[in-house]
Amino acid sequence: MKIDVLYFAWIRERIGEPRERVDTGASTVRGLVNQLIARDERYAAALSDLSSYRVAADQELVDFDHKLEHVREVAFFPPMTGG
Amino acid sequence: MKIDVLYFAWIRERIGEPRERVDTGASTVRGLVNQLIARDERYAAALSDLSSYRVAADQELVDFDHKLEHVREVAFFPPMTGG
Amino acid sequence: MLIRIQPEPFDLARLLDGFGAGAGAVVTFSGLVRDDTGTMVALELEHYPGMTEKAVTDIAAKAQARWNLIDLAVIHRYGRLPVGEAIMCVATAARHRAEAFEAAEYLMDYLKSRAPFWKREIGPDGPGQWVAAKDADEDALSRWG
Amino acid sequence: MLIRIQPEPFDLARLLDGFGAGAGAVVTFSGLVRDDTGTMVALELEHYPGMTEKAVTDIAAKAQARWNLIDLAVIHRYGRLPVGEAIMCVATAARHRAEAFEAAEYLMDYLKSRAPFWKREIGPDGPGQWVAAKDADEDALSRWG
Repeated sequence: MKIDVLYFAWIRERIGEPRERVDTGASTVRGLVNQLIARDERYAAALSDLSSYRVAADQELVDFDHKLEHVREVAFFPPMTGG
Repeated sequence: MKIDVLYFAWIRERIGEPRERVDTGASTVRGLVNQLIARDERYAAALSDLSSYRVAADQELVDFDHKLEHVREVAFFPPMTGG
Repeated sequence: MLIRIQPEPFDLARLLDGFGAGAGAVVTFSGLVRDDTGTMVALELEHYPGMTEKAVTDIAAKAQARWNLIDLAVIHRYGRLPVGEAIMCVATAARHRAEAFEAAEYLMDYLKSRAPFWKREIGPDGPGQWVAAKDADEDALSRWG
Repeated sequence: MLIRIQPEPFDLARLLDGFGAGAGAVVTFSGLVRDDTGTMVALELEHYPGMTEKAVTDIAAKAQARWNLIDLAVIHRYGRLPVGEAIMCVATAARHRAEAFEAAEYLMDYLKSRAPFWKREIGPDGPGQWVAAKDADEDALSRWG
């Protein structure tokens, strides 16, 4: 299964890319995070502390147990600072 | 002692005048109110129900026990509806 | 601090031009003449010249001190105000949004019940009912201690 | 309901022209770029195109339904915003003041913590710190149930 993975703000900077296409067998967001962290230390530095960032699946905020079935786009980003 | 007495909104309408100069020996607002009510039924209709209106002495909201010594202007009016 | 008590219409846009320089948050409130019954043509606002200016200035000074506002404006009209026109406005500027919102609400709560204005509905045949003060408006003051 | 996510400056005065016809109360909030340190030249706002529009529309629709608003507008900018410029604004129109104030505060609380924008300070030598989200902003959401 191929998923578009997007990164924003300091997560984007640590990983060095704004987006990529990831081939994954993970069934949940948490599984995808673990797969990315295992790649190299850039991902580990960006994504290891789950409490420091948020996740959206197909542009809706979700938690780490969210199922990836039918999901086409996952985004990782810091807590928002709008307004 | 002569005091300028002002009336606003429906109190002004019931009494029929926006202001008058009143010669009074009353020591408090309550005494002035009683003096006015005793004059005739226009004043009684406007001022008998103390809970229905407010009083200002020299342009500051006061209660009925407020002393009239040194006061030059007393105003009677309904609860405000600004804003 | 700008305070104006006037019969003329005002231009909120012009008021806001340059308002709150250095602030992070600007809140405005405008009160408009609303026709709930479909038979009102205007509101007539009577006021107490002299006391009005004192009362509004006093309310504004308290808000400015309590929230350390960067800027503050109050414009309140009197006289005959057609349906749809603005009756009054307040504007507050502060570093953060909570201060600007709270100060604007405080100003509105006090202007409503402590500024000497009285509203009367004007219908097609002339003056109608005086608008009665609401218990809820008096009660709203208690939240400010 | 007007919602705009754009890099360009906006004109609040033009937005308010005719806004809230039939309402009794109009509230606006504007958020401005504030320089607390004296060394900031701008804020850079990154956002999540696509999700931003959805999130803001969703927040606005919830406010509109909850307070039965007569009118509502949200404009939020992104990109490089110099000190002193407006970052965003909301406007709400309702029959009474409490509804207009509450809806504006609700919009601000949710835009702050649920709209996908991220702010970074830009100093004279280029990009500096990302602005950290505040616990108080997240906590503010709890008052809306």
